[in-house]
Amino acid sequence: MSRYSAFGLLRGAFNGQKHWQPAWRDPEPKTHYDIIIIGGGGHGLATAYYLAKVHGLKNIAVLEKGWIGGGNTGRNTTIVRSNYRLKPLHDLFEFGLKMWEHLSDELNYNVMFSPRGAMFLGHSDADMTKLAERGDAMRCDGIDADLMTRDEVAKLEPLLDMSRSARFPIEGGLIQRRGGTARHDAVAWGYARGADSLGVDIIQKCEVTGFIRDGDAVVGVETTRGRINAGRVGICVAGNSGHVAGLAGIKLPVESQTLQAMVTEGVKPMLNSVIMSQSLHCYISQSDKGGIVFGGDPDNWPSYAQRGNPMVMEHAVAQGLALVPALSRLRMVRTWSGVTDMSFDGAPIIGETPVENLFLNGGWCYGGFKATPASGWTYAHTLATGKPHALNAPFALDRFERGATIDETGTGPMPNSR
Amino acid sequence: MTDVTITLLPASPLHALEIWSNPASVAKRFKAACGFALPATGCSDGNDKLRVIRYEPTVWLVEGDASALSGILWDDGALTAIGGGIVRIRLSGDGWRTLLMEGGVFDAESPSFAAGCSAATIIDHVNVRLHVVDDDICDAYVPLSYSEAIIHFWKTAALSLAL
Amino acid sequence: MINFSFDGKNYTAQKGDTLAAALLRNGIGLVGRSFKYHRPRGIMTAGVEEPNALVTIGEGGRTEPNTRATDVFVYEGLVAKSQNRWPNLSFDIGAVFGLAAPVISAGFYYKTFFGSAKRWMFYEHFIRRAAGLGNAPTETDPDRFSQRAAFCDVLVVGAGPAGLSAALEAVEAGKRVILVEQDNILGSSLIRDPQELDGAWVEATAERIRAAGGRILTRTTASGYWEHDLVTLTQRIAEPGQIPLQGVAQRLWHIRAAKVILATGSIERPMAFAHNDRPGVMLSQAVRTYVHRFGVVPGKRVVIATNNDDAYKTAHALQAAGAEVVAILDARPAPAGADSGLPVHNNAVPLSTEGARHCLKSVTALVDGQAQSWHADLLAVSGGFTPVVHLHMQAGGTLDWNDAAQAFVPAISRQNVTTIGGAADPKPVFKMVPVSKPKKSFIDFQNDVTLSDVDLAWAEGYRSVEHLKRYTTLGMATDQGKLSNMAALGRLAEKQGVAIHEAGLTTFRPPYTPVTMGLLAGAGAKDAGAHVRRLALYDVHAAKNPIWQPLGYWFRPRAYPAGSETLAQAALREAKAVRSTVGMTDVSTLAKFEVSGPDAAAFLEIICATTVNKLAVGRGRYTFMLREDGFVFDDGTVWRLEENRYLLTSSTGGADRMATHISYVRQYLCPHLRVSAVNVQEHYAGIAVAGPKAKVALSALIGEEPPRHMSTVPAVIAGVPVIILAASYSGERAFEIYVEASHAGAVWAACETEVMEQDGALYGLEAMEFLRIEKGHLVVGGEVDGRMTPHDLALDKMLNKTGGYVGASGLSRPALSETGRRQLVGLEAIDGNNIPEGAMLVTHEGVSPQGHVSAAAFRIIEGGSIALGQLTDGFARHGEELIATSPTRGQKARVRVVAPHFYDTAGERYRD
Amino acid sequence: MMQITCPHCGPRAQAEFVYERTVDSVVALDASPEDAMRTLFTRDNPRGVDDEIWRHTYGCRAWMVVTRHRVTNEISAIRAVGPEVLP
Repeated sequence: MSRYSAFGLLRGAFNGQKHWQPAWRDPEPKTHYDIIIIGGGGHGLATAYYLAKVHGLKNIAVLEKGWIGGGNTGRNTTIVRSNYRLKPLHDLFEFGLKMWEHLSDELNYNVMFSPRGAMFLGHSDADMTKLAERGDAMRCDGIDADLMTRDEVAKLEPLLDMSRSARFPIEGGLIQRRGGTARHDAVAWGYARGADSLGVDIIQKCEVTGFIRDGDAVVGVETTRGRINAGRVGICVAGNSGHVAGLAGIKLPVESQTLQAMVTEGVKPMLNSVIMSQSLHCYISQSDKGGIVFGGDPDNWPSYAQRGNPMVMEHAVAQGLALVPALSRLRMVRTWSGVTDMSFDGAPIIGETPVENLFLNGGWCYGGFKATPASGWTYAHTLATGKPHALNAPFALDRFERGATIDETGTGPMPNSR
Repeated sequence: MTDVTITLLPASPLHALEIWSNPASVAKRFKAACGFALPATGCSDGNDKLRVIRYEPTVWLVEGDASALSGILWDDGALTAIGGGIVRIRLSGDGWRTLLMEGGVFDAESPSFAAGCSAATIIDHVNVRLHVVDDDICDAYVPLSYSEAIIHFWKTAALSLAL
Repeated sequence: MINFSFDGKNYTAQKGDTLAAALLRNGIGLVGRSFKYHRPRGIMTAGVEEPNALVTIGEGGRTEPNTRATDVFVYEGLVAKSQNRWPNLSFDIGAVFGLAAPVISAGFYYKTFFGSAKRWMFYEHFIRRAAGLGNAPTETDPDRFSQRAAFCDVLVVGAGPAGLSAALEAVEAGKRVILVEQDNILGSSLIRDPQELDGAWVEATAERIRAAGGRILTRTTASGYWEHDLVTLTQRIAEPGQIPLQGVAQRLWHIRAAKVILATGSIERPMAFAHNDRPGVMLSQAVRTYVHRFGVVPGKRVVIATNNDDAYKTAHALQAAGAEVVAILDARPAPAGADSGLPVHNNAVPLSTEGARHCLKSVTALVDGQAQSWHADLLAVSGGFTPVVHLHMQAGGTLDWNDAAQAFVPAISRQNVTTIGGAADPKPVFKMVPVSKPKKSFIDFQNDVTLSDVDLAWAEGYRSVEHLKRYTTLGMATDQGKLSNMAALGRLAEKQGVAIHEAGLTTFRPPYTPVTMGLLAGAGAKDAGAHVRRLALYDVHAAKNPIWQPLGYWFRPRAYPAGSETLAQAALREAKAVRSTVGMTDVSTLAKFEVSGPDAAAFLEIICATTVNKLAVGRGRYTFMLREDGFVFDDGTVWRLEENRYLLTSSTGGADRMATHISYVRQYLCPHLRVSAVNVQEHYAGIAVAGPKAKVALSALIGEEPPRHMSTVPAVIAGVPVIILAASYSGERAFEIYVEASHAGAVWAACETEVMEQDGALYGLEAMEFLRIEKGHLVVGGEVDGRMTPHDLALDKMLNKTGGYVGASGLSRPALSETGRRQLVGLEAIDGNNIPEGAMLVTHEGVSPQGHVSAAAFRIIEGGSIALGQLTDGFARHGEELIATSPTRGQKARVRVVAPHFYDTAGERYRD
Repeated sequence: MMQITCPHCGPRAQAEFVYERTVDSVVALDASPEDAMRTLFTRDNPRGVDDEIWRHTYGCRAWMVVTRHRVTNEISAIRAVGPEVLP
């Protein structure tokens, strides 16, 4: 693997950048791997990377039905934060956030993690109390969170509508200064390049079509590129979790829904942080290319269509404009949709399944991108040892039947009420 | 061509008539008591004293004097007063159809949505029940709490209908 | 003559000019700067595909950055500014990025700027400033945006000859027809080539369509094709930056069509050769448009490069307009173009252009393998035609490869859509492979992506077309790859050694052209699409100038300050009035359901987790509801008004959710029950009268003995029929009066008179919160947070022992009865500090919390901070001391865990 | 935005409807606790056709079962549910 550096780029100036090698190989699948990860998104690739790097495993494959990073890794709003109210969630995401801070160096691939601050706006005293509660929960567990006054919010984001007559007047905010955004594609590519260099086979255009069983245990997978045997198999396919688990006869507590996001034409810097709201369901940030990236609610009905819905989009834009009126004359240039596996408490599922040697990492709803490093790390631990890491132990699949759900919003099992 | 006038109608007794069993028998008793039939979904019937508009499969909106109904329901249905929560707004002028397309999703411009027709839909986030009174009159029944907002929306939209 | 300005200088335009036409008319060739290298750019097209000529139009809140000069019609006073340049357009410091191009090739960001995240943010600061094209407005948009629905049998997109004919045919067959055209006049290709059909034909056809009832929308773009033949149209009523006549700048149409006909034509392709981005290089059909439509001849000495016949029309048009066509470079071998009477060179492809001071000076081409140059000030290029298949693909359709045209054409349609005209049947072209040096051969002009960037991405393994796009940013600019996609696919295919259609294809998603955000928001931009819900008694409250508090979409009085009282002072005074005399408050927003019928009690015993059927007529009781998973999700009261008629109340915030739940249970789970459950939340306004003098006040109001606690009677107040419920949330003897909302004003006034008679006060939500906390009553959204079981909230003794209610099964899950659960507790401060609401409960500093403060208040009469909270195994920890700490507010209090009732634990105040 | 043909009102915009849950996740009132929790917490969630419960919330407020393909959004059947209805 040729190392990436400014010097390398300078050298390239004299050879037309011809010295760069492919970032990852294009190997033929072997007949057997110790561990197969189904799904070449950020989480799957990160898992493979940590299996090789931390657990020293060498014979690993990532099977991707399309092209790596083509699922939700490439279809999100790139937000990275750990500001959750409930302890199992903020512990997991905080573990990830700490990894983000060094990920570019770790991977020798600039993932452009930009901790410009992730801010929740509060629109009433009640909102501010809820934000304080969230911040206090985080602070007591050693995670940064600061309440902001109206003036501080206005100073950070001068284009917010700070008028008292606004429909959702801004009373203040809660900021996690270490939160921010990252370049989503780079995360997949960086992990892929890192994993590949450690010997992981990344096999694209290889769709898993079935599981090979020996009694109660999974011993391999059928794919569009033939049968591949495996010691352990890890599912890591986001919106397709239900589909792939179904191939093994497992019904999951997830429902796949569409989440759409959009971006405007690029403009000079106008927003400085990631803006979210306690009362509204939109999140706004500005990309390095200048586009305003917008996200809203999921579509709230099941779908695998990867197509959005105009009414949901229009509602998200209305909310955004109510907060930042200056966005009105910008133009939405591109939309995209991801299929999210909405779990029945809003929290991910990482751990064992009822089928021996088969593991699951899914149920990330629409919050998986930020967890990529932590998800990979804990899932790698689980796959390597057969047992969950302390961080993902609360996120076991059997928590639903046991009643130990991790319900951040307190809305219960129906994903459409989340 | 796109004129529309928006006026508030005075409060009137409104009831929800719900039939949970033996609908055909209730309908027979209704016709005997009131002189007209219980209308089909999407339709209204009645007279100046009593008008019945069907918006739901098992529920009719009863406008006016409902006293004749309590005796015919037996154990097959119930009458519940709901008028306090509903504001009646009259849209008059030939522009009412165009107006209803603003912020709407229902085909109020369809020629088949004619006098005696009713429909429930959503306009500018407000659930609205429509009743076509005449070619150039449509009454809207809207929730009291949203009536201010929808009237403001309609009055604003009415300014630029012709564009 | 129309006056407009560009970069502060005044110019004039002709009526009907686009800004691009007007700039060319005034001899302005340099219009903008590219995104990455800040290269000087001119006008390349005459349509929405324009990648280069982006300007900022308008002023103040109407400023529209990144507006294509080819897609704005000049109006009197139009103000245009070039963008992405400093200090000015012809001298732009940012052009140094061009010098660095060999270093900052595709993907260079990924390979450098390592170190800490803070360090990346330092670099990022400069990268962000250099990127981003125009400046966003900073003021609020003064205009409105309309959203309108329409339905039709046939929607025709594109008013060229094919679209006009299709629309006419449909409308004359009696269909409801809508024809949309993105231009401001009809005709499309006929405007560019008016010789092909009688010009009057367009007008006559349009007239026939209108006469037969068809609707024609110009300046309207079909931008999105969604599910079930829903097409969104964006209509410009005013031009960018223009003051709209009736306040509406644009309209978004949601069209539901039974059938959609796409007559969207095609977009001409550029060619890839060195310095093909120079001002003075223009697409051939665009040149013809400027000549024929606008009467503007964009060059005097013109070279034309083509691989098809169409460009010869451009040559003739230019000649007719007095320009000199010095060479036609036809990529096809002889005899293509031989009989055209023009200086045709066959087997000729452009290699590069040369220029000076942002103008084209000469063109070099490879003719039969030999380089040859011509002096020229305009190079018209036609690299073939790309059918506009965006909407077809958005609708889920597939594409076929048309080898003769070297283009993708619509194949299978998934929805009720067909494509006709040039979009279905593009003109044949000669297949070309770029021969020039890849480095300055641009394919994505706006984002400065060259053939060498594609080559680099390929070499580095970014070989799927989606990886290529993302790695190079190709097709990600405001033109959305309309000109670049095919060139990139061609290069990718070349690298792979496969045919273009085997190289892959990116999917098209909405929008076809960028859509103004304000238009998407519509009226919702003002209130986030969430109307405030107005109280029936709004005017009564407003007259008293209360402090308002949002609660869901409602706003309710939070307190009624007297004189200069603060919120806290007013609320305490109001709460004291309730404790000592009497208070009244508006509780109209509570959810209310009237449940009637022989099976009403049975139905309520499914909804409620408590017993109902033992309730006597005229009595009521507290109740709560579980979700199916066993957690408490709402609470309220249930009242038996008559033998078969009940009133159920529940929380304001959960009202809509409860309405849905009740309907689901009734209609889906229990269709056989003889019951009617009607939502009467808004039918009844509610007034609560509470306090030791409440009974006296109520006696005076109703003229009889008021009902005892948890009883109900019908009554009349001020001549208005009401229902009296003797229920208490405050902990005092209290009554809720329900009255038909349209008559609530009179009842409120009568109550207020009587309350004031007893030295009482109005009270708002803040005092209500104080009162209920002191009494230890729950609030949904506070203590009832969706994660608590009946046992956690100490409600389990009230559960219906016979089960049968929703949620009974969920309660049986093991984790719901394990130790270590959060349980409801009371907290009282023991260090004189106020307990911060929302604070964490810790045993000592530095350890993880074991609970939190869900609500905090004061002992209303005696003073002293008290609170309700959730604490791990809290029931067994009464007496324990903890710290309630709020690091984000720098507040803390030492607290003692106590029972969650601070007032009248025996309930003596309810007794008469 | 789909178009859903309400059994009572005819074709209407999806904006008038609210999705509730799939038919296979309806917890019967008399289900055993084990069955109830299995039903509540697991789904077929097929990448294909499923039976879904929708409500015409902003129209006639009736419930219905919509048979829909989750990838193509093709609706192959819709049936009314609820008490007996007068035609």
